[in-house]
Amino acid sequence: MWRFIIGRLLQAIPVIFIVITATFFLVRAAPGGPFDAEKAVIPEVKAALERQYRLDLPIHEQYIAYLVDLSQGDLGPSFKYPGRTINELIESGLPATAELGAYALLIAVIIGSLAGIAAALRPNTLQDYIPMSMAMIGICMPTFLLGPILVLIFGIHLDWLPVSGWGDIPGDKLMPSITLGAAYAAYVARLSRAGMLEVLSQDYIRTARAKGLPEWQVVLKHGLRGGMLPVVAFLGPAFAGLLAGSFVVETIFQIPGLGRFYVQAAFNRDYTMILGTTVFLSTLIVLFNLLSDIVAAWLNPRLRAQLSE
Amino acid sequence: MNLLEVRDLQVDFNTRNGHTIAVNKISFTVKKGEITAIIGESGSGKSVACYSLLGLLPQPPASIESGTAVFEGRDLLTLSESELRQIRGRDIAMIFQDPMTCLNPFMTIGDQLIEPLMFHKKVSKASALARAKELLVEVGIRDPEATINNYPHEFSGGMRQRVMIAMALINEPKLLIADEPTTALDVTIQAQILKLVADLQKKRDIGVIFISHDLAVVADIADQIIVMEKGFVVEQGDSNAIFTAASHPYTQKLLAAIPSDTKVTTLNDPEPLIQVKNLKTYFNTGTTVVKAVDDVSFDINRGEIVGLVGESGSGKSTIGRSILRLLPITSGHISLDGQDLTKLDTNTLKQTRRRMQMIFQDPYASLNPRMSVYDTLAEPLLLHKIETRKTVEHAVLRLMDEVGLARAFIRKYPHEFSGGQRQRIAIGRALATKPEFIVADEPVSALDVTIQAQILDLMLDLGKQYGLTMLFVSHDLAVVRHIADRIIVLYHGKIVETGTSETLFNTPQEAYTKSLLASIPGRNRLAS
Amino acid sequence: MTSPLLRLISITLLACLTACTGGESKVEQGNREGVLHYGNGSEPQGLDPHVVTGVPENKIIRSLFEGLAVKNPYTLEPEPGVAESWDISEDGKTITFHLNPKARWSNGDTVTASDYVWSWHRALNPNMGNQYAYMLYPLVNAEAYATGKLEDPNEVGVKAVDDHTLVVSLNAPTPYFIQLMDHYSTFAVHPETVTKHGGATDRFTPWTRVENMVSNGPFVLTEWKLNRYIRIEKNPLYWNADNVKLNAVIFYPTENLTSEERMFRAGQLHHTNEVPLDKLPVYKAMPKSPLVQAPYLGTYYYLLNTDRAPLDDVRVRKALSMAVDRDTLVSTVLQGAYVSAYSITPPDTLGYYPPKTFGYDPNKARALLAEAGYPNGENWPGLELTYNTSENHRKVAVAIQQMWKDVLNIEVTLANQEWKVYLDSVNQMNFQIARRGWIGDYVDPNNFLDLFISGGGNNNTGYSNPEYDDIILRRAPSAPTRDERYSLFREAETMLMESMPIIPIYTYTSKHLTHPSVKGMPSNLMDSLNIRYVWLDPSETLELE
Amino acid sequence: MAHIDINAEKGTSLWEDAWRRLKKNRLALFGLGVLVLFVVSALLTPWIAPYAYDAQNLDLGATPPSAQHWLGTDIFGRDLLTQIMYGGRISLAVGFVATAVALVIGVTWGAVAGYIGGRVDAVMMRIVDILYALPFMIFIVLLMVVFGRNLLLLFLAIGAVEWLTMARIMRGQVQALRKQEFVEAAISLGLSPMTIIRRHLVPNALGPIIVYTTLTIPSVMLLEAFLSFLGLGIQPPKTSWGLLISYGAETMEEYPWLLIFPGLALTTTLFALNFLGDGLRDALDVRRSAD
Repeated sequence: MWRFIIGRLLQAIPVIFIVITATFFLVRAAPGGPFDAEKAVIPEVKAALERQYRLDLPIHEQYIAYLVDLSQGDLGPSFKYPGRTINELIESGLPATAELGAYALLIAVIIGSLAGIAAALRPNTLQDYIPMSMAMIGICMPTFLLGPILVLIFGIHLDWLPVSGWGDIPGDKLMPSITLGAAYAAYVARLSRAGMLEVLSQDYIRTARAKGLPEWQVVLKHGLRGGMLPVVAFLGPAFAGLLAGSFVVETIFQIPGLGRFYVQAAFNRDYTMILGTTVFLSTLIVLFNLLSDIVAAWLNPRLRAQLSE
Repeated sequence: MNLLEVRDLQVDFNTRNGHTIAVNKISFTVKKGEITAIIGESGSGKSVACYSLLGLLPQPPASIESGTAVFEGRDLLTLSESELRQIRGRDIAMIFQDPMTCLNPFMTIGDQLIEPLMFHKKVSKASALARAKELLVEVGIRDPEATINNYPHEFSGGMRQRVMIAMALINEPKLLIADEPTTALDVTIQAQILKLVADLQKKRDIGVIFISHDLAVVADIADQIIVMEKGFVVEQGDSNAIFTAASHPYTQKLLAAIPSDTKVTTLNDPEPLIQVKNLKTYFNTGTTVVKAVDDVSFDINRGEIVGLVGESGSGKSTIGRSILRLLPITSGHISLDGQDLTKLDTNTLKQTRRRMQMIFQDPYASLNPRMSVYDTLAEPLLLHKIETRKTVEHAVLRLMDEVGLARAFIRKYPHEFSGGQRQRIAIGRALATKPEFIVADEPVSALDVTIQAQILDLMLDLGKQYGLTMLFVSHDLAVVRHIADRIIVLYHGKIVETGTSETLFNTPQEAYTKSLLASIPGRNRLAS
Repeated sequence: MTSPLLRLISITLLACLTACTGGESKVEQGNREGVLHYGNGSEPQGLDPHVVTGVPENKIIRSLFEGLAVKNPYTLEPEPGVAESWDISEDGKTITFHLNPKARWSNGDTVTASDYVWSWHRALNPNMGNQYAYMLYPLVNAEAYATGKLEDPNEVGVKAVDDHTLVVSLNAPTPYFIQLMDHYSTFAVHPETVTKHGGATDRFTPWTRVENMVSNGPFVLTEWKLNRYIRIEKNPLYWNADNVKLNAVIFYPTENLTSEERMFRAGQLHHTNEVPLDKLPVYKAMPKSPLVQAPYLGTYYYLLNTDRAPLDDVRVRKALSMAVDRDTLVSTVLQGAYVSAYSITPPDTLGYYPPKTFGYDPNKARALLAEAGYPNGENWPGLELTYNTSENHRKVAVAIQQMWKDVLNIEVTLANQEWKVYLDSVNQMNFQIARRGWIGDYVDPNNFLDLFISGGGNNNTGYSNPEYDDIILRRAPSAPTRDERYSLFREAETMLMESMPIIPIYTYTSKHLTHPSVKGMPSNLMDSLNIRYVWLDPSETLELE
Repeated sequence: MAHIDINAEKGTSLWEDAWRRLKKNRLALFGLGVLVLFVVSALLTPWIAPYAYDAQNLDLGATPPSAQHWLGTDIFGRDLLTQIMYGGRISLAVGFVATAVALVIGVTWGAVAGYIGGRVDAVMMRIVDILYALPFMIFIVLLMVVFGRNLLLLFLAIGAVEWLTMARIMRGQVQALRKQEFVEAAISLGLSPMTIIRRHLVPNALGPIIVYTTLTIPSVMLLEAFLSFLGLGIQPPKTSWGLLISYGAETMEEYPWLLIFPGLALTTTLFALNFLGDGLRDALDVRRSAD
């Protein structure tokens, strides 16, 4: 197992290195610089700013300097927020995004798998069609639409929940989590339905029935683990993908998260922030892919045996 | 004393594709303390009949149209689902064919074993585990303390089937239904499991229904035999009576299908076509090296059929695949007609592949499910430019004639065929390139006995017609001696014994060969 | 098996919902406690007056710090801030500020004239990279020092005579100089605090953090939750603390207009930074509308690249401009949010009214285009209109595109660009027509008209007219009276509009939703907030019907 | 048996067969019908649209559905039905073409990686990881700078993003399939790896791919709107469903019809695609629909 984990982590090093290198040069190739503003910046001021951010150096020296800093865990100063470091900004945004993502996935997994299991138990009946149609809509309902609709209904007309904020007013975390989780719930529903259908047709389910177990025990004890495997495989990459996806939700609900940094950095040509978030994101992708493989192995003893070889 | 009395049971299937009667008004009785065997080919309705008793058939598409099945004074067919559940796993337990798929791969065998006990008898987990360990010992699993927390994949097929049996017996059922419990196992393991079932049945004095397609399997253990064909019971009676005086032609056919003759070698002029020298094929699993084939040398002469016999894991399939260059070998030489196959470049290898072909064990997996018969058979013909696009259809039809497939099936897909027909398609594909050498890897072990006989005959016929040289890989000595001129016995990647079929059968030299021979089912009864 | 679980979830949900309904809203609580909840548009880049550049920063910094003079929110006239009074010399080139001896830093230190000298040197220091350094360019030698041509900051025209007297020497009479004292780039910072946390001219020091900051305004920074809110509280050491009525202000980075409007409706904000255009009719129809709309010192216009055909022909430029029906545009698509503009300087810029040299005139437009060689749009080579991605820019562009088609029968294609790409296009003059907006830094026509001097950094049209340059750079600054100065500006502006290097479209307005309980927050041309005047009247309630 | 019409014995391809089976699936046919209707009306839009797509009536402004304007008008007084019809041209083209691009790249990439396995697989999949992690927006902005703005580029850009997941799914499928004996049989026949992938692996992996494809098309349509915001996509007054929906979302309270009708168009397409996709999957799965 450890061999496998270490092997995968070693593979990740060139991946992250290439991502950093490509991003470093891509952002500098993009038109518009971090100091371009509607009001023209005086050339001397611009030169002073570029000096402060080492942008006056030849690009390869900038690159090497960045790598040296990075190897010491220093992601550099922010362009957009002078006086703050990228490390500090990521630290400040991470908790909210992580929490939001965790709630969203929790909601996605609970609602999605319930719907998927319900559908798989009675395929091609209303109990299947209704949740699956909802899932179809859920997958395609963009968050920029779902968020405002929820706010209108529950925030304004019913006045049940606060329309924005994060940890300011009780209940203000609910709507953002649902908004972000909806699409994932829909995917989970489809995956768990397919997974459960597959598992429920297996011979060992018949064995369980032949033991005289009631249907719910058959489904929960014997079906669930196998049926949820595709969901686990999906969740790893999905959680890493949340960072980019949470931008819209964070904006709608005024959540102080990392997603806003990630997207706005690109708009602002905030070089260090783009790189910082990208390094962070690629690390997350690697880690969560690995994590989902480990969880899959934990769920599936056969896989576990393969990995421990 | 009658344990189960089934009267006029009829089970229908209603699907989009029509209405079929799977079980047609059958009646039979199972007595306490006896083994009742139900024999029939796939599709005869033998399993459906038993599953319907326990409510294990999905309804729809199945529907029980009529009948009664009285078990201990209650009609199983009229019980509610919850009442049936009380009986399932408690009074009536089941063992299924494939222990590979019938145990939950995600749970330890301990957890699976104690489940029926805890559910039906409400005993504590500790005492259930204690009972489970006792039973594991009883079914022949040593050191249950260590193995009870293992997962199914950590056991061999035979061990898994023992676990299944323990699981079925843990609630001391009055009736045990065993559905082809040995079909997926090697002959040696089959013999052990058969003995175990018979022993346990005697010791506990319970009723057993033993479902099989093979009369030979039940020959030694069955008290009663029921023969089913196409949903009907065609014959039933005392085991001795069936074996000695079967009246129905179908039963006679089943008896005749049991391979029992030995091929007499007629080859005069040995000229080696295939030469294997010091072949080693190892598999590296990361931490350990498995020596699947360990220094094996043999020749196969032109026109000869060589049987390669051994248990699972003996390396017999690996040898076949190594010769065909489907697996990378570790060292050694393989030559076809003097040409060293291990030293060919990709292009020459592609040309050479035309001369050697393979027939696989599982006709379900070896045919591309999304290719029709036409596509499957035309592919090699077109690939090796044996036929042009214009003439290929005719060639395909001719090939179908040769392997005994009706021409009308040309656009059908593999799933629409029975196992035997599928294997005919696979044989047709192998023959399409007019090869000189064929590796047949357990080509009949997944088939019913009657079909086995047909396919073996087909292979013998075609072999003669095409002048084929063949390596016939099997775990079943009875099959091999029917078809092979010479037999190689393999054990743990090494050759144990070689000889013509006749000599090997009549005067086996090695102990291992002897034990293989001893495990041929029904040997005693059929010999007498 | 699903039903018990579902029930459990719905119960939890319900419990959570009931827990948060029926409570007191933030606004109600704020009214009770004297806490203003203020929608501030976006997260400030920082709070160092010599580093930041934006409007959201402006509102916060001007609540934390105080300039030498501040603006009266009702009249925009300067009134005493840190300086009790100031004297302007006869020639207008020397200003003497008399600092209020009661002015204190929030750590108790007295605000001294030398603090200003130190701070202005800092603001002008080239290493600082202060983008608003030019606000101090009226000072003698300021520009030379800021651009590195002069090494010694002591030659800059600012001197501390004593602790409470600051003398400023100007290059030329600068009538709007006092106004600039309310701009954050001219604010003083506390030298010891800045140097304690880093170099004097270091952009990256943490001296503006809550735990470090020392300021001299009516409020002090007490909480800064990045991207959540900034809380400031009343500064007891402020010299005029008795007249500060609010106890605290919370600024929210309300980036999303729709969300901001909903926060207001849900009682989470007293004041919004903006109002979505399409909401205007709804709010305007309310009898007790919270909508506050006022002209704003800014102009929305299209840059015309006069270096490229066919826009190198003044007749084409004029035809395009005259074919735009600004009144219809403003009243329909823009929901009456803005005011039609026919010149670059907004009307009533401290008494200045720009000339109106043309109007919507389809016939004349067609005639001009025909003269230029494109009668009824024939031979039209095509044009591209570039704008940065935004809902409003798109609306304006789409409507004007159709007007040009209807009136002149010409095709103009639209090209929206991502913000930085657009800036790059405009700066490189890589466009034909491009959208542009200019918000005044201070209330004076000069701030708009000096955009179009030859080679000006914000000219971006290729317009170059020595006569125009002469008026703006030489004659107007030395004009003896305001009237004479304004008439020179009018002359220049007429000249500009005759050449039409830009198509003015509308004058901005500020639009806010303000809770009726908020008092002392009048609308004004600068959209200037003077937090000292603001108070909350809990008896007022919001009626959104 | 001997006198069978030779035509009846003629071999048919998988696709002909699938079509035969698809024709029996009413829901799938309905989905196909809707899609065909949409495509045909998109093709005919310039002739059948009730108004010109850029005809404004600023004084009219946004009005709810009426006899003159069946689906109402937007703030420019433009007919919404016309907008949706013209938008459909763009959205359907983007949806289908970009998805096709993603499909071709993703399926090929995933199949090759899964089939070859080992180091090649590891490298190919790490490349996918890298592309996942690169900042997408910067990538798009650069594309625009290098190649300028055009619709074909938009298709390619979207395709270039969407294939990543497709490749992963395909790889998983192929990994499971390549251990099957029919692949071994194909090797022993002497088929080249590419032929094996094309003839034996891809058709058997189509099920999940088709399902994912039907989900990709609508999300691609929405992605187009985002790219248009970045300046890569289409420019006003041309429009698309994605753009109409995002504009409509801004004014969902004031002018709900501007959101509802474009949303309906997209949702209908989505369901039609889903019915067709499920039907196609079943039709291609020769085992499932035995007849």
